[in-house]
Amino acid sequence: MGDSLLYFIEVTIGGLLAGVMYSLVALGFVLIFKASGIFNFAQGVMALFAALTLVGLMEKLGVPAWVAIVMTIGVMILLAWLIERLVLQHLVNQDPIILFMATIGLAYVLEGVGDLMWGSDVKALNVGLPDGAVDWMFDLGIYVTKLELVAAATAAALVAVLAVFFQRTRIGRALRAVADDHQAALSVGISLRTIWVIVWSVSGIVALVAGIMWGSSSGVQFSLSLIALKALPVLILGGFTSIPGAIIGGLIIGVGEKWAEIYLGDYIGHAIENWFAYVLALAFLLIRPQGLFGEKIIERV
Amino acid sequence: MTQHERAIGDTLLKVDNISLGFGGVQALSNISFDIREHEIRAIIGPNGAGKTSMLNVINGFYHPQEGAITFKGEVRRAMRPHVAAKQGIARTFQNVALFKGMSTLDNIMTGRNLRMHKNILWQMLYYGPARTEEMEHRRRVEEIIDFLEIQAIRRVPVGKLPYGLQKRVELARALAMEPELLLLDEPMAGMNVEEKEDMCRFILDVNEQFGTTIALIEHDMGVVMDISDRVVVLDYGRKLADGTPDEVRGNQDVIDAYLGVPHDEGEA
Amino acid sequence: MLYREAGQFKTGYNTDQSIFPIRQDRWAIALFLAVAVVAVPLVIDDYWAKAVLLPLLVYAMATLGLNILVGYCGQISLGTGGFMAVGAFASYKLTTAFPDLNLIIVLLLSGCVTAAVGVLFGLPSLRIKGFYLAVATLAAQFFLVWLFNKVEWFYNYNATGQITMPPREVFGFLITGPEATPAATYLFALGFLIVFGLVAKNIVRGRVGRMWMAIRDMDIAAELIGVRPLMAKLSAFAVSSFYVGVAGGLYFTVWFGAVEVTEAFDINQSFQVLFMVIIGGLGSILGSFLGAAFLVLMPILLKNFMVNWLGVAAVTAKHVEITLLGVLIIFFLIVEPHGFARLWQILKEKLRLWPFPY
Amino acid sequence: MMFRKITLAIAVAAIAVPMAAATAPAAELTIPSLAYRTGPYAPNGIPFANGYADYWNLLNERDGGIEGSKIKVVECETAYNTKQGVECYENTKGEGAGALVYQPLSTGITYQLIPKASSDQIPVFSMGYGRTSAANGKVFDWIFNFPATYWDGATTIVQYIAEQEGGMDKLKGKKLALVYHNSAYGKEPIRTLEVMAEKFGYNLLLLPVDHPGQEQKATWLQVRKERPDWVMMWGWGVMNQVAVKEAASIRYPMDRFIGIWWSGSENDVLPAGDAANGYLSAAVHAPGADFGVHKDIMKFLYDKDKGAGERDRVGEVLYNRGLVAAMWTSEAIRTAMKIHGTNEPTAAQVRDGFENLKVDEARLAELGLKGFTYGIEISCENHSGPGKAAIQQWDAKAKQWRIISKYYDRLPEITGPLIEEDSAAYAKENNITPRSCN
Repeated sequence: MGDSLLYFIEVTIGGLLAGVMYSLVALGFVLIFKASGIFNFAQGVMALFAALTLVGLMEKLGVPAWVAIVMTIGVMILLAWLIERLVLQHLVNQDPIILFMATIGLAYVLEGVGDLMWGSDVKALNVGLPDGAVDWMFDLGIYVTKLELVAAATAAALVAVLAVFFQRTRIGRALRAVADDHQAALSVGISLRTIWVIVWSVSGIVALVAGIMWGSSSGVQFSLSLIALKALPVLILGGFTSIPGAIIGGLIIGVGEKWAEIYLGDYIGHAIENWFAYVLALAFLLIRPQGLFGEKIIERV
Repeated sequence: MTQHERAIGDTLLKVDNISLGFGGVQALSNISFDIREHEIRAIIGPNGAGKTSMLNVINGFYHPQEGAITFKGEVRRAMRPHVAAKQGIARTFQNVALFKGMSTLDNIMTGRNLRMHKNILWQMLYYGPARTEEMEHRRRVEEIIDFLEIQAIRRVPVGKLPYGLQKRVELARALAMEPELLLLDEPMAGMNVEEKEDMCRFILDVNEQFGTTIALIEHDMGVVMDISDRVVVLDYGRKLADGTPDEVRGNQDVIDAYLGVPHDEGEA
Repeated sequence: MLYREAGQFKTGYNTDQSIFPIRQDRWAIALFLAVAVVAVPLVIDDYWAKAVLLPLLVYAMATLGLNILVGYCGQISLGTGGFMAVGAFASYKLTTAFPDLNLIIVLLLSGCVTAAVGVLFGLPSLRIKGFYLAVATLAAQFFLVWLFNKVEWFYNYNATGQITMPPREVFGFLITGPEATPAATYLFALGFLIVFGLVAKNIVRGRVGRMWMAIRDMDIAAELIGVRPLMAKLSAFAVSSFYVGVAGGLYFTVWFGAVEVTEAFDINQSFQVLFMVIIGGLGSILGSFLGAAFLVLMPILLKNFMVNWLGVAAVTAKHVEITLLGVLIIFFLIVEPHGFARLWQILKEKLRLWPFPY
Repeated sequence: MMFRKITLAIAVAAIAVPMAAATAPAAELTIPSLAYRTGPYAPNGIPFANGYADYWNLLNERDGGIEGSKIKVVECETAYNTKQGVECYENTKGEGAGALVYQPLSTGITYQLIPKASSDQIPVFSMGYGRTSAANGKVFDWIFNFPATYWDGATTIVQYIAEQEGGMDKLKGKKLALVYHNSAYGKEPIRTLEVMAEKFGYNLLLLPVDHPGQEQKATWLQVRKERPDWVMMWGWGVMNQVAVKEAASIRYPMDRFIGIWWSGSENDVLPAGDAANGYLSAAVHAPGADFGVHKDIMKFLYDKDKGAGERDRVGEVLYNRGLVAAMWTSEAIRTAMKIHGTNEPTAAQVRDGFENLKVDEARLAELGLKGFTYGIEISCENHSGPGKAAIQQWDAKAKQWRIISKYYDRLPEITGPLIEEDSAAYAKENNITPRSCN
C-alpha cells in the first residue's frame, strides 16, 4: 500500500505543478480583465508571439538568452502600445463582447505576423532552463521535473512582483483604482490610455514568461497558442479578476484533472482531462457564480 | 383635489409586520399597512427609509425574514417576482429598467407577455392564431400608446429616448400588464415641472379610467399631497405615520424626521 | 430616389408588422430568392457547392441558431461545435438505423435531439452569467466531442470513429453521398435555410422573441413583469440548439459526407460561429447571414485573389490571409461595433433619403 | 453604392477564378499538392511539401518532365484542416487538364476524399495513412495506401519487439502500452494490437492523449506506474515532442519506446535534445541525403536556387517522405503512359498506372534511390503494397536517424481479416458492390 500512497503523492505533486503552468497563462488574462474588463482572447497567441520573437532573436542575431529576453520585453511593450493605439483607443466604452471580438481579430493578426516573421517550423527554445527529473526525488520514487519547479518558483516570484507592483507603486495603485472605477482612476492623474498600455505590457511580459516555460517543454510552434484553452477553466474557477484566484484555481484544476485522469480514467475512459477541468470549474461556479475569488455580483433594481 | 370620484373599495393588499435585513443592516422592521382597491397610496420617507425595499418585498424581489403579505385574500411571505406579476402586480423602477435594445413598441408588447398564450410552434408559423393574437394585443398596446401620447416614438429603441420619455414608456409597459396593483418607484424623479405635470395627469387618469390601484414612492411632497388618498411614512425602516395627507402633514414625528433632511431628488 | 416609401401607406397592424414593410425591399428579396433558387442551381458546380455555397448555408444556419442564444437572449455559448456534433451524430445514427426515413425528418429529429442536449447544458445559465457562462459552455464542447470519440455505439463500432453518410434520396433526388449533384445538395440546404430563416424571424418578432430580449436587456426587470427566466433561457437554448443541430446535420449529411468528430467539431467551430454572430450583428437575423457570408467568403476571396491574381505563394498567402482577416475584423468593429446588420441599416437609411438628404 | 458594386465584382471574380482556369487548355500534367505549411501541424507539413515539390521539379528540370510531359505542381494550403482541404480539392481538381492524383496528407481530408474522389474518378494516394481498409482494392477502387498501412505498422512494430525479446512466444505476459493521439488516426492500430494481444498473449495498455497534447503528465505518470515493457506511440505534431521529452524525463528507456512513421522525424526529437537519444520509430524509407536523387536535387535545384526549402534540411525524414511519395506517384503516371500509350494520361488512366505499379529494387537503383526503400507491387485487389516497415533509431549526438533493423513483413493473417471486415462494413453502408479483380 505504501506504493500506492507514494504514487498518490506523485500524482498530486504532478497535478499541482501542471496547475502552476496553467496559472502562468491565466495570470495574463486576469491582469487585463481586471484593469479593463476585456476578455483577452489573444493571450495564448501573445505567449506564442513572445516565444517566437525570443527564439527568433536568439537564432537570427545570435545574442545570449538574457539579451534576447530583454529585447523581447521591449517588443511586447511596443506591441502593447500599438494595440492601445490602433485598436483599444477606438473601442472605448464598447460592450465587453465587442472588445472580446476585437481581441480575436488581434489573435489572427499576431498569428499571421508571427508566422510571416519567423516561419512556422518547430523551434527548440533553450534559455538555459534545467530539464529532466529532479534526481533526489526521483530516487525517493517521486517524479518531478526540474522545469516544473523552475516554473513554480517563477510563478511565485511573478506573483510577488505583481503584488508589490500593485500595492506599493503609484502606477500599481492607479491600476487597482481603474479596476474599481474608471473615473476614480482619472482623478489619480494617470490617463486611462497610459494605464491600458501598462497593463497590456505587463500581461505581455507574463505571456513571455508563460511562453518560455511552455516553449521549453514542447518547443515553440503554433500549438503553443492553444495553451490558452488550458487556462480558461482556471480563470472561471479562480474568478476573472483575482490574481490569487488564478494561482489557486490553477492548482485545483491541475490536481483535479490529474486525479480524474488517473483514478477515474479506468472507469469512464481516458483522455478526460480536458473536459473534466471544465466540468470541475462548472461545478464550482454553480456554487459560487463569480468564481472562487471573484467579486460578488450584487443585483439591485 | 384630494377627493376622486371613485369608490375606494376593500383592502387589496395588506402588509403585516414585515421585517427585512441584509447582513447586519435592518432595511425594514415590523412594517404594517394596507392598500385598498382603487386608491392611490403614497409611500414617503427620507433617503434610506426603506421605501424601495418595501416595493421590492411586495413584488417578490426581496424575501422578508418575518411577516406576511396578503394580496387579494391570499397570504404569503415570499414569492418569485414573476408570480407576483401573474397575480396582477406591475411595477416601474427608480432608475428606469427598460429593455434598452428594444423599441418602445416591443417594450410595451413585452408587458402583454403574460396575457399571450400561443406557444412557440404557432409562433414559428406566425400566420394564423399567433398573428391574430399578436394583432389583438397590438391593438391594446396602441391604446396605451395613444393614452400616454407616445405615438411618435413607437419604433425608436428606448435606449435613445430622453429620460422623461423613458419613464413614460416604462409606465406604458406596466400598464400593458393591466395590473390590479401598480407600484411606481419615483415616477417623477429627474423630471422638469412640465413633465411632472404630465406624469401626474397620467397617474390620475390611469387611476380613474382603469380603476387601477396605485402605490407610489415620491419625493416631491407637493405631488404626493395632491394626488394620493393615503400616505404611509417610513424612516430608517420603521413606520412613522399612516393616514390621509392632511393627517400625515400634521404628524409631529414626520415633521421631525423631515426637519433638516433636505429634499433630495433622484435618490431614495 | 428609387428607394422611397412615400405613398406606401400601412392599412393595418398586419402590414405594419410584416418583415419587409417597404415595397422595394420585398421586390429585392423576391429577386434575390429567385436568383438563389432558380439561377444558381443552373450554373452551380462542385467547387461552388462544396467550397462556397454549402459552407455558407450551413454556417448561416448555425449562426442563426447561435444568434438566437447570444444576440437575442444574451447568453454567450462556446459549445456550438459540440452541439453541431450532436446534430451530426444524431443524423448518422438515425439514417443508418432507419435507412428509409426521409432525410428531412432525420434532420428535424436531429435538431430535436440537439435541442434536448442544449437544454441540459443550458441549465447552468440560470446561475452563471456573462463570460463565466461562456467558458462554462466549453464543458459541453469538450465533453460532447470526447463522448462521440469514446463511445463506439455512436459511430457504429467502426475501426476509427469516423462516420460516413450513405447515399440518400429525397423526393427522388439524390441528396447525399458523392454522386449527389451540386444543385440538389445546394437546394436541399437552401430550402432548410429559407424555411428556418423565416421561422427564426417569426419567433423573434413575437412573444417569445420579446421574452428573450427582455432577459437579455434586463433580466431582473423582465422577471418583475412576468417573464420566467427559466423558461426564457431554456427555450432559447432549445431553439438555438435545434438550429445548431440541424446545421451540424447538414454539415455532415450534405456538405462533408464524412466527418471525424475531433477535427470537424473541435473548439474552432465554436469560436468561428461566435465570430460570425458578432461580426454580423448581435440580435439580427440578417446579420447572421452577413456574418456567415463574411467569414466564409473572405478567406476564399483573399486566398484566390492573392494566389491566382497576385501569384503569391500559397503559404505566404495563407499567413497574409490570416493577418488580413484579423485586421478586417478589427477594422469593421471600429467602424461599426454592432456589426454588418447595423452598417446595412445605416446604408438603407442613407439610401432612403438619397439623392436629396434634406 | 459604387464601392459596393466594385467589391461585389471583385468578390465574384476572385471566387470565380478557379472556374475560369478550368477551361484553359494545357498540355501539362497537373499534380495538386495539398500542403500544410501553417497551423498546428505546420512543422511536419513543411518538409513533406518541400520533398514532394522538389522531386517533381527535379523531374522537370532534369528529365523535362515524365516522358516529355511537363509537370505542374499546384500547391494549395490546407493548414491540415478538412474544410480547407475540401476547398483545395474542389479548387484544383479542374486545374489544367484535370488533376491526376491527390495526396491528401491529413486523415480528415483523406476520409473526405475517399467517396468524393471515387465519384470524380481521381485516384487518391494516401501513402501510409488514411483509411487502412482502403487496402482492399475491390471496395476502394480509387484509393491507394501503399507501401504500408497503420495495421501493417502495428504488426511490424510488434515483430521487432518480439525479436528483441527473443521470439514471438516471448511476448506472452509482456506489457505493451500504446500512447495515441485521441482521434481517428491514433485509434487506427488499436484493433490490430488487440487481436495480436489475444494471439500472442501480451497485455495492452491504452493511453489516449487529446489534441494538441502539450500536457501529458497524467499519461506518463501512468506509464511510470504500470511500467510497460514497451511503449508504442501513434502521435502527431506537438504531442510527439512532448511525449519524447516526458518519456526521457521519467527515464523510460528510449530504446523501448517506438513511434509509428509519423512519430519519427527530426522535429519530434530535436526539442528534447540529448534525452531523446535512442528513441525508435517505424520507417518505410531511409532518412538522410546520401542517395543519388538527393545529389541531383542539389545539382539541379538548390544550386540554381530553385529548391522548395532550405538546403540543409534536404534529407530529413519527412522531406524524404514527400520525395518518395512523389517518386511512386510519378512511376504510376509513367506506368499509365505505357499502358495507355499516351503522354497525357487522364486521372482514370493514372489509376490504372497505380494498379499496375511495380517499382522493384532495380528500378529504385535506376532512379537514384538504391536502398532507399523496398520494392513494391500494386494490384487490383491489393492497394496497400507489401506492407513492410523497418525500425529506425535517433542518434542525438549526430542528430541523425538511422535504420537499425531489416524491413519486417506484415502479418497478413492478422491484418487480412480486419481489412476484409472493415471494408465490407463500408461497402454495405454505402451500397458499394465490390468489384471482381479477375
